[in-house]
Amino acid sequence: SPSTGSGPGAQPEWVDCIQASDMCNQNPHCSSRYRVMRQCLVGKEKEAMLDNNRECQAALEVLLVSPLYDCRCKRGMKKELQCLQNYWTIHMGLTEGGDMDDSSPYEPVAPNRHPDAFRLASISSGMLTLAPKGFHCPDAERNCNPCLDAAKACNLNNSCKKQRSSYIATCSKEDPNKGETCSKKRCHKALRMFLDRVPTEYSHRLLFCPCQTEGCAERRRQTIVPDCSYKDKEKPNCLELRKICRQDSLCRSRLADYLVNCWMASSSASTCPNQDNHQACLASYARLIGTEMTPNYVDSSFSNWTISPWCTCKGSGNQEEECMHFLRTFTDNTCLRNAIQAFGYGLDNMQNRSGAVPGTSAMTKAGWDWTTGTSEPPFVAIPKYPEPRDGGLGKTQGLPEDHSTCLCANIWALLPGLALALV
Amino acid sequence: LYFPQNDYVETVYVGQPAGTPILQLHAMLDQDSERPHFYLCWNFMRRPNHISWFHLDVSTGVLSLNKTLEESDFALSSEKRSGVNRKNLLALHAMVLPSTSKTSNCISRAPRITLDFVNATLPTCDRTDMKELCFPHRDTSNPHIMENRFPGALRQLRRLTRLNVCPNYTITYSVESGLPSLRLTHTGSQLVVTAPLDREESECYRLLLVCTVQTESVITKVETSLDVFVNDEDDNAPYVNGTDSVDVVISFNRTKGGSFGTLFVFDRDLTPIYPVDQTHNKYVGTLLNSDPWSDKTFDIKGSFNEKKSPHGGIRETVHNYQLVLKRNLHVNENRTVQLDYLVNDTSYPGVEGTVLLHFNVTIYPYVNVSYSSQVGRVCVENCQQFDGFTVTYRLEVPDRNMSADLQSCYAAIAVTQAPDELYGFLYVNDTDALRRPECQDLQYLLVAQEDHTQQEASTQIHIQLEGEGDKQFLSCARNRWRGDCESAQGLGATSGRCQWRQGTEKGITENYSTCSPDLRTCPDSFCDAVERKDASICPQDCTKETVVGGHELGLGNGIKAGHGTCHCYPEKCVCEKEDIEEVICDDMCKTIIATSLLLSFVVSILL
Amino acid sequence: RRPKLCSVRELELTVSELGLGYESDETVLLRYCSGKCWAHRHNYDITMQHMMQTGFRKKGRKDKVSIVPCCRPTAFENDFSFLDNKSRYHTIQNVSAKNCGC
Amino acid sequence: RRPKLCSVRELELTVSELGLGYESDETVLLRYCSGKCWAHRHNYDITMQHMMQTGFRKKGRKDKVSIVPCCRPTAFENDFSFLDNKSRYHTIQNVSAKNCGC
Repeated sequence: SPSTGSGPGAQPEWVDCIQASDMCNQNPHCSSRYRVMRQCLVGKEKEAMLDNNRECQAALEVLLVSPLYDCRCKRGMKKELQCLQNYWTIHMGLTEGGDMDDSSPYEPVAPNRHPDAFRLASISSGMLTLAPKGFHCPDAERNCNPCLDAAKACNLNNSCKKQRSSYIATCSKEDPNKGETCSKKRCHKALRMFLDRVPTEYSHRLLFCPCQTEGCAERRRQTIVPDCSYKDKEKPNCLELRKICRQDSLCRSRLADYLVNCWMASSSASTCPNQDNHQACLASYARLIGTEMTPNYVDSSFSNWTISPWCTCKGSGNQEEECMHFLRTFTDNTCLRNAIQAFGYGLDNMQNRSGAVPGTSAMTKAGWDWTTGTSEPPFVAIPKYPEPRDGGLGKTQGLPEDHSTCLCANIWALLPGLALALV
Repeated sequence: LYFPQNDYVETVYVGQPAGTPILQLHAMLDQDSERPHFYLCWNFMRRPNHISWFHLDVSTGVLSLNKTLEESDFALSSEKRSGVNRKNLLALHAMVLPSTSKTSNCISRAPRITLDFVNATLPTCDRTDMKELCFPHRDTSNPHIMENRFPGALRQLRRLTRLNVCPNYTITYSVESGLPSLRLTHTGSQLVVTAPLDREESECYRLLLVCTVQTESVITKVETSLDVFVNDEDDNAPYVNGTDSVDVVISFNRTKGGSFGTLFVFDRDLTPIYPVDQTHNKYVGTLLNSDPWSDKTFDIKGSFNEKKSPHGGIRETVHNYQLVLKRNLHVNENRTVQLDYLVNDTSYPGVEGTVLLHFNVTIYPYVNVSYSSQVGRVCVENCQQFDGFTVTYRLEVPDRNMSADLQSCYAAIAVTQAPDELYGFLYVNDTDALRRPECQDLQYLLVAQEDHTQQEASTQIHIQLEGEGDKQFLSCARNRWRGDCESAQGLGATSGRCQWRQGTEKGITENYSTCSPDLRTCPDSFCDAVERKDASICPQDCTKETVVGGHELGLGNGIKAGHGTCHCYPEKCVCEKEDIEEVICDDMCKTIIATSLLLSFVVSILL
Repeated sequence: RRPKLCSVRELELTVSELGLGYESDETVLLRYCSGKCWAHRHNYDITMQHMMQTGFRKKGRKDKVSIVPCCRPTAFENDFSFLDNKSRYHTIQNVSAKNCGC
Repeated sequence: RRPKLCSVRELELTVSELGLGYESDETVLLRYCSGKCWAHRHNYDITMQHMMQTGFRKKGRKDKVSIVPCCRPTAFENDFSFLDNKSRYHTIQNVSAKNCGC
C-alpha cells in the first residue's frame, strides 16, 4: 500500500484495484477469500450475511490486509467500472451502518497550490456575496452570451462538435418502442462519453458558463438535454434516489467523489476541500452527469441559480432532516457555488497553468460526519442576543416558530453570542 | 430503547490520562420499565485495535479513556488505519440494550463515535478558547426524540474533556427553549425532556444554549442553537374533512380507465415514501356490499401526498380516492349503484382507524342516433364525444335486384375506418368501375351499427363523377408551385383538383406552403385511415422518409412543421424557401432615392 | 489566373445563415465543394458539348445534358446538433461536405 | 408537363456526328444522361442554393457551387471500335453511358 507518510508533497503511487485484484488472485489464500466475499455481497440479505456469517467475516479479515484494501481508481482510466466494482467488493462490506457516506474510490486529489489566490480573489471579487459581481460582458457586445460562445467554440472543434451532436441526437430522439420522448439510459451513456472524451476546456465551459441574462441561463440549463437526462414523470424522495445510486458502482463512486471534493464539513477557512481546489470539485460534479444522480440547474434564473438532483424531500417521514442535509450538498453548497463562479472569472484557467496535478498522497479528505447542521461555524461570539422574531420568546423561545426554519439553518440563529460582560 | 443522536464527535490528545471522560451517550425509553445498558460494539469487521483504549460505563453511558494516550498510539492509529480508512480519525460504535449482555456485535443503527486523535497535548487553559471550553468542536448533530415517549435526559452539554483544564473557571449552562418540558436537569448540564412531546403540535424545537464562563474578572457567554426534532408515530386516526360521499353521473365518457368523483381522507400523521417498501401508516381500502356487476365494472383508486397544515405548518397527509371504470360501459347501460368504500389505516393502533366513503353512481344510456356527413368523412352525430363504445360503417346498394352490371359499379366507392377512430372515410376503391358510362352516378345507403347492441342508423349518399376518369393520378405533394398544384388532379383529391396552401409565416412553421388533395384533412398531423392506404395521398401527414431542409417531424410520422414550401418525391420530401425575391432596395436605399429626388426637384425650381 | 480545382472550402457562419429556416446563433464550420472539373472530362463530355452546340438541334432533341463532371461532395460530415433560439434541440444531416470530388 | 427524371436516353448517329473529329459513316447508338435530380437534393444543396443567392455575397465569397446533384453517367459502356472513311480502325472509350444517376 502506498507510503503513508502524510506530508503534502509525498507522491505515493496508488495501486489500482484491477492490479490489486490480479495480485490477490495470484495468491491462493487471498483469491479464495475474495471469491467468498463476492458471494457474501450478491444477495439481498447482504447486511445479514456480513453481520453473522462467519465465513464472510473471515474473508473480510483476510482481505483487509490484502492490496485490495488500499487500492484506488484513476478517473477516466480504462476499465474504470471494473476497477470500481473491485473496490466496492471490499469496501461495501466495510461501510458501517449502511447510511454512513462512503470514502471515494478515486485517487485523492492534490491540494490546490494557490489557495490564497482563490480566497483573495473570492473576497475581492465579491464572490462570497450572492450577486456574481466581477463578471462583465464586453460593452461592445450587445447580447453577450458566454454559453452561446461555449457552444460556438465546441462547434468549431471537430471532436467536440461530433461528440456534442452525438449526445444531443441520442437525447432528443424519440424512443419509438417505449413511446417515451427518449431513452434515458442511452442518453446518460452518451453524456458520459461526451464528458469523458471532450477536454474540460470545452465541456466545463458549456456546463459552467457565467450568465447575466435569462437566455444564457436557459441555454446553460439545456446543456445536458434535461427533458431526457434529468426530468422524469415524478420526483422520487432524495434518500430513495441516493439508495438507488448506491446500488450502482459507477453512481456510488462518483457521488462519493463529488462529496469528497465538493462538500466541506463546517467551520473551515477554505470553502472547498483540498485547500479550495475548485477544479477538482467541478470535475467531480461534471462526472455525476449521466448517472442516476444527474444534477442540473433547476431553472433559468441567472442571479441566484440553484443546482439540484431530480428529487424531493417530501415524504421523508422522520428522516426529513437527513434528507434535507443530503439535498443541501447540492442546493446549498458554497464550495460548488464558488467553484462555478470562479470558473466564470476564468480563474480556474490560472490554476490549470499552476499545474495542480491530482494524485499526491495527502489524504486531506476532511473527516466529515453526517453533521446535521450546516457549514456555518456553530459558535462565534456576538455582543448582543439575536432579536427574537415575534417579539417574545415564542414556542421556540426567541426563535421563529415555523418548524421549517429548524431544517434550513438560518444564519442569525446559528451565530452564538459571546457577550463580553466586564464585571 | 433508542439513541436520540446518531453521531457523537470529540477530540482526544496525546497524553490525556486514563480515566479522562470524553463524552456521554444518552438513550431514551420506549417503556418506563426499561433501564439502558451501554456497550461498545463492532460490526463484522475486525475488533478495532483502539477499542481497548476506551471504556464505556454500562449505566451512565460515559465514554472515558482506559489508558493514557501515547505518541506510539497516534503512530499506530495513523499507520494501520485500523478499521477506519481515514487517518487519525478513530471510529467507535456503541449500542444500548435493556439488559446486560456479552455480545459485541452491533445491532442495526448503532450510533457512531468519531474521535479526532490529535498528535499534541491538550491545550492548557490560557491557550484554550472559550468556545472550546463550552461545546465540542463540530458537534452539530441534532437529537431526534420519538413523540409520546417517556421523560429522560437526551444530551450532556458540558464538554467532559475540558472539565479540569481551567479549574478556577465556573462554567454554567442555560437553555432557552420556549417549552417548559425541555430544560436542564438539576445538575445544570444535561438537557432533559420531562413530558411526552406531540409531533402534531411541533416537529422541531430550536433551543438557544447559553454557556456562561466566569473567571475572576470576566464573564463570557457563548451561545449556540440546537434543533431538537420530534419523530412521528402513527397516533392519529384518519378523518374526513367535509363530505364522505359523492354523486357520480356517467353518460358519454364510458371508457375503461375513466375516473370520476374525488373524496379526501386526512391524516395528521406522516406517510413516508422512503424507503419505498416502508409499511408505516399503510392505508388499505375495501369495497363493501358490492354486487358482481359492480365488482367487474368499478374500482377505487387511492393516492396520497404530503402537505403542511395551515396552523404551524406541521406536515400531514391527504389521501384522495376516485371511482375508476374497469371496463367499457355499453351504450344502453342504465343503472344506479351505491358503492361503500372502507378506508383502513392499518398501522393506527386505536379502534377508530377506519373511514367509510360513499360513491352514488348513476349511468345514463345513450339513446338517439342521428347523422351528419362531410364528403370524405362520415360520422354518427356526436361521434367525437363517443368514448367506450364502437360504431362500424358500411355501404349498401339501395336496390338489391338491380342488374349485375349495375351492381358492379358500386365497387367504385368503399368506406373504411381505423380501429380506434369514430369516423368513417369514403374513398375510391375501383377506378375501372368509374370509367364505365353507366357508373357515373351512384346512390349509396350508408349504415352505422353499434357493435354491442347492433343498433343501426343509415343515410343516403349520392356520388357523381366529373371529368375523365382514365388519367394516372400522381401525388399532389409533388407540386412545388401554386400554378402546377391547382391545375393538377392528384391522388385522393376529393374535389377533383389539388389544393394549394400558402404559408405566411417566416422560419419553420406548422403553416408551411404545400399542395394537398384536401386541405381539411391534409396536412392535419394525423395520418388517417384513407391516407394510410397510400403514403403518396398525403405524405405531409404520413411520410416516414427523410425530410431535407428545415423541418420538424410529427409524432411517429409526417411533417409537423416546415420551412417555406414542402414538396415530396416518392423517396424524400424537401422543405425550402421559395426563391427569395431579392429585396432590390431596402429601407436605407429608399430614403436615399427619396432625398435625392427631393433635392433635384428643389434645384430645378431654383434654376 | 489558373482556375481553382474542385476542393473543399470552409466558411464559418451561424445556423440561421445556412438558410434552412432554423433560428440559432450557434456557429458551424460549413464545408462545401467548389472548383473546376475540366481535368476529369471523358470522350462522353466532349461529345455532349458538341451535341449541345449542334448535334441535338439537328436531331430535333431539346435535352439538357451536363458537359463536364460537377464538383460535388463525395461524403458528408456527421449529423450536426444545436440549440435554437427558443431553447429547442435540432439535428440536421448532410449539410456539410466531408470531402469533394468530380 | 411533369419534369423528366434523370435517366438514360438513346440517339442513333454516325461516328462523324459524335464531334470527336473522326470521319466514319458507321453508326453508333449513343446513350447519354438527361433529366432532373431535384428529388435527390440534401440539406447541403438547399444551403448552397441559399448561399449562392445571398450567403456568399454577404461573406465576400464569389465561389460557384452546384446546388443540385447532376445527372451523370455512373458507368460507361465498353470501348467502341470502327473503320473510318480512310479504312483505318479506331477504338474510343467512355463515350456512351451504360447507366445514369444523380
